[in-house]
Amino acid sequence: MNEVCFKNIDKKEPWSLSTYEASGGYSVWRKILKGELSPENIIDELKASGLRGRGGAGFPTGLKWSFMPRNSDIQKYVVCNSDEGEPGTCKDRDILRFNPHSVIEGMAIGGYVMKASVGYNYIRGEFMEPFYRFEAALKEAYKTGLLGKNISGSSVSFDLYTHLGAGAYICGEETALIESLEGKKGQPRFKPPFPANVGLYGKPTTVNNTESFASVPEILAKGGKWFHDLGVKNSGGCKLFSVTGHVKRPANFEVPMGIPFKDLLDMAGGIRDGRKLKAVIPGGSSTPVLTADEALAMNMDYDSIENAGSMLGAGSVIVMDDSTCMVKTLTRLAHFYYDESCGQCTPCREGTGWLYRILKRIMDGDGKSGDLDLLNNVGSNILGNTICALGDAAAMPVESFLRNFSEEFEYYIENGKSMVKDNV
Amino acid sequence: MFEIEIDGKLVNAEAGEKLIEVTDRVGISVPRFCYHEKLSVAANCRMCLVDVEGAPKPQPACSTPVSEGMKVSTQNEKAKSAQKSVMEFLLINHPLDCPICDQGGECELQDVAMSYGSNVSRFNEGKRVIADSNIGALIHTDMTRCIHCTRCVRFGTEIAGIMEMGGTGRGESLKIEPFLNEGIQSELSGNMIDVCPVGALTSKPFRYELRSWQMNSTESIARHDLVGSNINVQTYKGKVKRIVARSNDSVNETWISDRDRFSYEGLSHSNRLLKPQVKFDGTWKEVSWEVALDFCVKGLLRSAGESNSMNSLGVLASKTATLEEYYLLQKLVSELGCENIDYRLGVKDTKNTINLESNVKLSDLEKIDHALIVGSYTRLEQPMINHRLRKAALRGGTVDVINSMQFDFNLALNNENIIIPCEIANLLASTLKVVLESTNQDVPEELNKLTITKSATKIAKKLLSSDASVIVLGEHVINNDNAKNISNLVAMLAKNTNSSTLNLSKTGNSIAADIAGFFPGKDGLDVNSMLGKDMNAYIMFDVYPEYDFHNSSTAIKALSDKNSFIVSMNSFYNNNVADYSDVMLPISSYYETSGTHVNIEGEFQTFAASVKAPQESKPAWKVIKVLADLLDISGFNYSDSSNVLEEAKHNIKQGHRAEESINITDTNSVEVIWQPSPYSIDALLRHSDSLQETKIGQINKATMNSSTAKHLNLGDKDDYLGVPVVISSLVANNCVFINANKSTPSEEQA
Amino acid sequence: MISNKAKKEINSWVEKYPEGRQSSAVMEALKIVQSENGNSLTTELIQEVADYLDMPGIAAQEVATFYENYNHSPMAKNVIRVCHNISCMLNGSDELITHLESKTGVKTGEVTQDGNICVKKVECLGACVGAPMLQIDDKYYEHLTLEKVDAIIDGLKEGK
Amino acid sequence: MFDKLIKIFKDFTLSELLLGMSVTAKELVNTKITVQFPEERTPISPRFRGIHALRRYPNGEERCIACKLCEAVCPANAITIESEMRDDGTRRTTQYDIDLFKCIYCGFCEEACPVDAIVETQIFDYAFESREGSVLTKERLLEIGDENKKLIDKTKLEDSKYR
Repeated sequence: MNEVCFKNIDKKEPWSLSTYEASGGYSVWRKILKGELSPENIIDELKASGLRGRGGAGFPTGLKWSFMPRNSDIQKYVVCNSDEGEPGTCKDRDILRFNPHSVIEGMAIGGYVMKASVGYNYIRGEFMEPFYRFEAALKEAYKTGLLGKNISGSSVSFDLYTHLGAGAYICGEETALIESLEGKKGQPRFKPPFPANVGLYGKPTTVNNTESFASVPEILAKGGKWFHDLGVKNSGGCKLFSVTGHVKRPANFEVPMGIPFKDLLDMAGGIRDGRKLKAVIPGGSSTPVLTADEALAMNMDYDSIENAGSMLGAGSVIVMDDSTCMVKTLTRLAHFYYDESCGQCTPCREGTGWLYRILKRIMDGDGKSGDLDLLNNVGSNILGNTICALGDAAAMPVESFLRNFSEEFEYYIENGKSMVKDNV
Repeated sequence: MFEIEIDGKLVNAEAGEKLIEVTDRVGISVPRFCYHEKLSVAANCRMCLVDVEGAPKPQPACSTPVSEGMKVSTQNEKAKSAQKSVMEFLLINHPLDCPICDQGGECELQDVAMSYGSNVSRFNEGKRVIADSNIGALIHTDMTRCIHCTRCVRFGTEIAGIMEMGGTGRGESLKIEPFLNEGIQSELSGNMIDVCPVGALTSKPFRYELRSWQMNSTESIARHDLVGSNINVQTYKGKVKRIVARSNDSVNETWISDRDRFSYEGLSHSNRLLKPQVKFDGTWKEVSWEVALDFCVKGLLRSAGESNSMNSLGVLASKTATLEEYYLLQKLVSELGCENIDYRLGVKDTKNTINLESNVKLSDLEKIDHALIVGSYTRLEQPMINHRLRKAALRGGTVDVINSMQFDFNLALNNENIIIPCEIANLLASTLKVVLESTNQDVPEELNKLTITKSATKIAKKLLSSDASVIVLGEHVINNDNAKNISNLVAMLAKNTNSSTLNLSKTGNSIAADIAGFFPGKDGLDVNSMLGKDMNAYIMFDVYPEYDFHNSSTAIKALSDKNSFIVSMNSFYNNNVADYSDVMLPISSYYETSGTHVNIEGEFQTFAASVKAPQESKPAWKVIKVLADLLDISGFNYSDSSNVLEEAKHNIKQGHRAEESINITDTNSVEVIWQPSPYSIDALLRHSDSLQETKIGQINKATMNSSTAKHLNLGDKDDYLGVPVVISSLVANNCVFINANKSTPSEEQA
Repeated sequence: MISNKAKKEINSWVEKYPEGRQSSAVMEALKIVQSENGNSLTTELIQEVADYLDMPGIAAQEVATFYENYNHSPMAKNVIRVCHNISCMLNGSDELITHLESKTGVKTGEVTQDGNICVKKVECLGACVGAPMLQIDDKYYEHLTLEKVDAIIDGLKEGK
Repeated sequence: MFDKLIKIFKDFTLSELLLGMSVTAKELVNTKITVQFPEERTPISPRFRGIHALRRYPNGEERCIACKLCEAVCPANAITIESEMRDDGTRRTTQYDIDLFKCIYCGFCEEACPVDAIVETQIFDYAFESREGSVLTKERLLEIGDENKKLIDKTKLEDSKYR
C-alpha cells in the first residue's frame, strides 16, 4: 500500500522538494538530462508497466504517448488534467497537495518523450490549496534548475505552467479541457482529429490524468515490470481508490490493482453504524451501480469490475448502505449531469434535462406508470449519440439504477414516497 | 479516389472528404441541421448520425472522414433510431408555433420532422422559453425556436468576420444571442436568416406578411455592387416581397449582402413616380403616356431649332441602368446626331480619372496570396469582393492597404498606409520605382527625382515576392487630383509585378455603360462641359441630381437656370428633378424590367422582370423604344429586351484607352474624399426604410483629425459641407473623409 | 475600469501562454476583475476584459456565463459553497443546507440583507473523502458537523 | 261473380271511405312530421357544414393567427387572407375573405385550422341581396361567430368526442 503516488504521504512535509528527492525523486529526470534515457526506452518501460490512464477511460499511457508525431519540429504540448470533478473522486487533489513534484517530474518526462517543450497543468478552479502547493513546487523546481530552457546545459527544455479552471465538470473531458485552456467555453471537440494531431492551439497535444503523470517517475525508477507485477493481468500496478459514502473512514487508498472489494471496504472501516451494504458505484458517478452481492464478489481491477457489470473508471468507490433511497440518489446524479451538460450537442443538452425532470416529478410524487420505461428509453437515446462521454455518463447510471433497484422506483411512483423508511 | 459503400451502393470518394459531402454528391439524403457546406463542421446537432460498419456508435456523417472500404448505412435500424431519437430531443423544447412562424413551409426542422418525428410527444414537462433580443432592423429573433445549431455563430466568425452572435450559458440554458444589445452590425447579416434552419432568425421587414408557399420566385441579379449577386426574387400579387440568395459559386457563392437582400423595400415606397407628368405653365399635370411622349418629341424637335441640329442636346444617365437601357438611349441619341452623352456624373474631371481594367476572376480572388488595396473600404463598399479577399487572407494571403483613413476591415492587414490623397500617387510612383529598379529595368525620367520611402519598399517587396497578387483600386480616388496618374501607376505596377488588377471604381452598372458606348463621342461633350454650356435640351435617365452629380448645387443651378427643355425618366419622384424638368416619365426600378448587368469579370448576367412596373410606370427600354419610334428613327423594332442585348453584344464599344504617362501634381490644401455611405449609393437603397435604420444606413459623418479640424476651425458639434463632423485620429492629416447619406457637396466648397 | 493592479495580475497570466494566445487568460482575468468588483461581473467589465485581451466581447461573455465561478448579479462578501453531490448527500449535506438556511435566514442562492453571506448549493468539489464539506473563498472545510458549521458562520458574522 | 258481390257490398257499406277516413282520423291524432320552416327546423348533425364563422377566445381576442393553412388547403381557392404584424407584435389578418360562390363547403378549412378559428356552422339558410354579399369578409365572419357563439360552442362540444 502507498507505494507510488502516496509513497511519501506519512513523511513530514511530503510536498517539499527535499522530501521528494530524498526518496529518489527526480532521479529519472536527471538521468534524462544527462542523456541516459531515450524516449523509446521510456515508452517501452511504460508499455511494460501496464499503466493505464487513471482519469477513467483506462487507455494505456505508453501507447498514448507513442501516438504523438515525434519527428516534426512543430510546437507540441503536454497537458495534465487535474480538473477533478467526477462525484466520488478526490485522489488528484491529494496528489497535488502531497506529492506535487511527482506530477512535475512525470509531465517533464512526458514532455521529453513527446518532444513537447511546454506543459500545462489544468487544475480545477476550486482547488486553490492544491494550486498554491503546486505553484510552490514549480517554483522550487525552477529554482533548482529542473525546469526551463536547456535545463542544466542539456538540449532538453521544458516549461510548465498551471492553468486554473472556473467551475465546469465538462472540462475534465480532454478536448473540452483544451478548449478551456484556449480561453473558450469548455465544449468538447468532435474526434477525429484527435488531440495527438490537432490539440492545444491546433498543435499536437497529449492530455493525461494527474495520477498517470505522478506514477511515471516511480515506474521508470523501479522498472515497468516491477510496477506491472504489483497488479494483475490487464491491470498493472497500483491505483488510488477514493472510498466514500457510508463507510466509517472514507479516504484515499493506494492499493495494488486486483484487491478484492471486500478488503478495500475493510480498509475504510466497513459500513458505518453497523448497517448493511446495499449498493456500490465502483468508479465514480458515471459508472453503473452494482448491488451488494455483485460488489462483494468483485476485485478492484478493470476486468473484474467489467465482468460485474460496471467500470473501474477513476477508482471512486461510492458505498451506499441500506438506508439509501435509490430514487433520491439517481435524481441527485441526474441533476448533476443536467447541470454540467455543456449544451453543445442535442441529445445531452435536451436529454439530461428531460431525465432530471422525470425523476424530479417522481420525487415530487407525480410519477406515472410509464415513467420508468420512458426513463430507460430516453437514457438509451442519449447513449452513444453524443460528441463526448458526458451523455453516456448521464445515461448509464439511469439504466443500472432502474435495472438493479426497479422495485424501489415502482414503489415510489405508486406511493409517492420512498420505500426506504429512514432514508437520508 | 477510392470506393466506399453507402446503403449498398458503391460510390467514389476522395480522401479527406467528409461522409456527408459524398452522400450529398450522389444524392443520398442525410438529415442535418448544423452542417452547412460553406461553414466549418460543428457536428453538434447529431441529426446526421449514420451507421458505419465497425464503429460501435452511430457516427455523424458531417464530421466523419471517408476511408477506403468504408461501409455505411444511412437507413438501417441503428441509423434510423439514432436519427429519430435526436429528432425527438430537438422537438421537446421546440415550440409548436409553426402556424405563426415565418419559417413555416420552408423550415428544415419541419421538413425533417415529417420523416423522422413522432406524432405523439412523450415530453410532459414544461417547455423552455427564451426571451428575444432586439438585434436590429433587419433580423427578427424568436430564440425559443432556436435549436442551437450555431450556424449563425459560425457565420459571424467565419464569413462576416465579426463574432456578433455567441452561445452563452451552458446545458439546457445555452442561449444564442449577441452580447450587447446594439444590434447586428455586419453588412452581410441577412445571410444569418438564410442559414438559420428554423424560425429563430427571420427577416424583419417580411415579418408575418406571407407564407413561403404563396410567393412566386424568379431568378434575378442584384445590382448594387460589382459582382451582381445571384438572387431569387419572391413576389406576391405583383409585388416584391422578399429576396433570398441563389447559389452561384463563381459569383456570390451562397451569400448576398444586406443591400441586395433588403433594398426591395424601396420599390413600394410612397415616393415612386407612378404617372407621366408634364409641366404646363410651371405646374405639373398628370397626363397619359401619349400626351407625355408627344410633348417630349415636340420639345426635343423644337430644341433642335431651325438648323435641326441636335448638337445642343445633352443626355445624362445614372450608373444603375441596364445594359439594354444604356445601349438604346445611346443609339437613339446617336441616330439623332448628338454625341453629348455621359454617365460619369460624379466625376469631377472626366479627363483625369481612373481608367483601369479588371482582369481577375472572382473565384480566383480567394486564391491570391497578396492584395494591395488602394483607396477603398472594400468591406462596406463591395462586400462580396471583400468576402473573397477575406477568404484569401484566411488562407494565408496578405493584404496591404493604401488609404486616407483607417477602416475597420474584417481581415488581417499586413501593412496599412494611411496617407493624404495627394500622396497616394507619390507612394505608388515610388513603389513602381522600387519595382523597376529591383527588376533591373529602366526607370522613366518622371520617376527619377522621387525619393524611395520605406513604405514603398515594403509594398513593392510584397508585390514582387507574391506569385498571385492583385492590386485593387477603389472609389476613393476617382476625384483625386492625380486620379489618372494613380490609374496608370497601378496598371504599370501590375504589369511589372505580374499582378492582376481590380477596378472597384466602376460602380453600379458602369461597365455595361462603357460596353454600350455610353460616353461622349469624338466631338461630344462630357457631363461637366454640358453643364457649363447652354444646352437646349436634356434627356436625363434616372438622375437624382443631389446625389449623383459631383457638385450637386452647381449642377442643379446649371440645369434649372438655363431655359433648357428637360425630359426626365425617373423611378422615384425627386424635388429637384421636378424643378428643372419639363416632362417626367415614370420608369421601372430594379426587378421591374428585364435587362443585363455586367459584373467586374465582364460577365453578362441577364435577368427577367420579376414584377410589372407599378401603375403607369413602364420598363425604361420600352419607353426609349417608343420615343425613338415617335421621333421617326428606324431600327428600333425590338419585341423583347433580348433583341436589344443581341444587338448590343454585336456593337461592343471600347472606352478610351488612356496613354501611360505620369505627371504628378501636388496640392497643399485640405483634401476631401466624398464617399456616399454604403446604403445611399442608389435611389432604391435610399428608399429602403429598414436598411436606412441600420447602423450602416445611419452613417453620415465627416471624419477628420483634430489638427485638420483646428485648421478648418471646426468642432465636433459642427457640420462640414452639411455633414456632422467627427474628430478621429484614424484619418490622415489634412484630409477629410466624408461618408454621407445626404446629397453631395454644395457649391461653396468646390 | 480594470485597475492597474488587476492588469498586472492579468499580465502575469498572459505570460504563460504563447504569443497571440492571450485570450487563454480570460478565465483568470474575469476572476481577477470579479473579485475587485465585489464578487460579481457586469457586461461593461466583461467587455473591458475582452478589449484588454483583444477578443470579441461575446467570446468573453460566453466564458463568463459558461463557467460556474462567475456571478452576474451583486454577490455576498462571503460565498459559502456547499457540495450536495452524491458522497456529501450520503453524508448528510441536505441537512447541512437546511441548517445553513435557517442559520443565515435566507434561502440558498440568496444574499443576506447585510450582504455578508450567501449559501450556494454546488456540484462536486472534489473532496469526497471529507464529506460533507463546503468551500469559502480558497478554503475547504471538511468532515462537517452542524456544530462546526455554526462555528464557521459565527466566524463569518463576526467578520473574521 | 263473387268479386262483384264483394264490390257491391263494399260500395254500399262505404267501407273504402271509412278506411280512408280512418287514416285521416289516425293522422289527426298522430304526431305530425311536417316542419314549419323557418319557424320550425329539423334536427341537424353537429358535423353539418353550413356557412362559415370566425371564432374568438373567451377574452374577446380573435383566434385567427393568419397562418393561411385554410387558404392553402381550400380546394376551391375560395379563401383570401392578407396578414401583418399587429401593433402588439402578434400575427393577425388584415383581410379574411371567403367567396361563397367558390366555396364547396368541404370543411377542409376547419380541419386545417390549428386554433379552431374558422368553423362551419349549422346555418344553411342565408341569403344576400347584393353581389358583394357573396364574399364573407373578416368583419362579417366574426359577426357570424359572435351572433352564433352559443350554437357553435354547443355543436363543437358535441362533435369533439369523435375527433
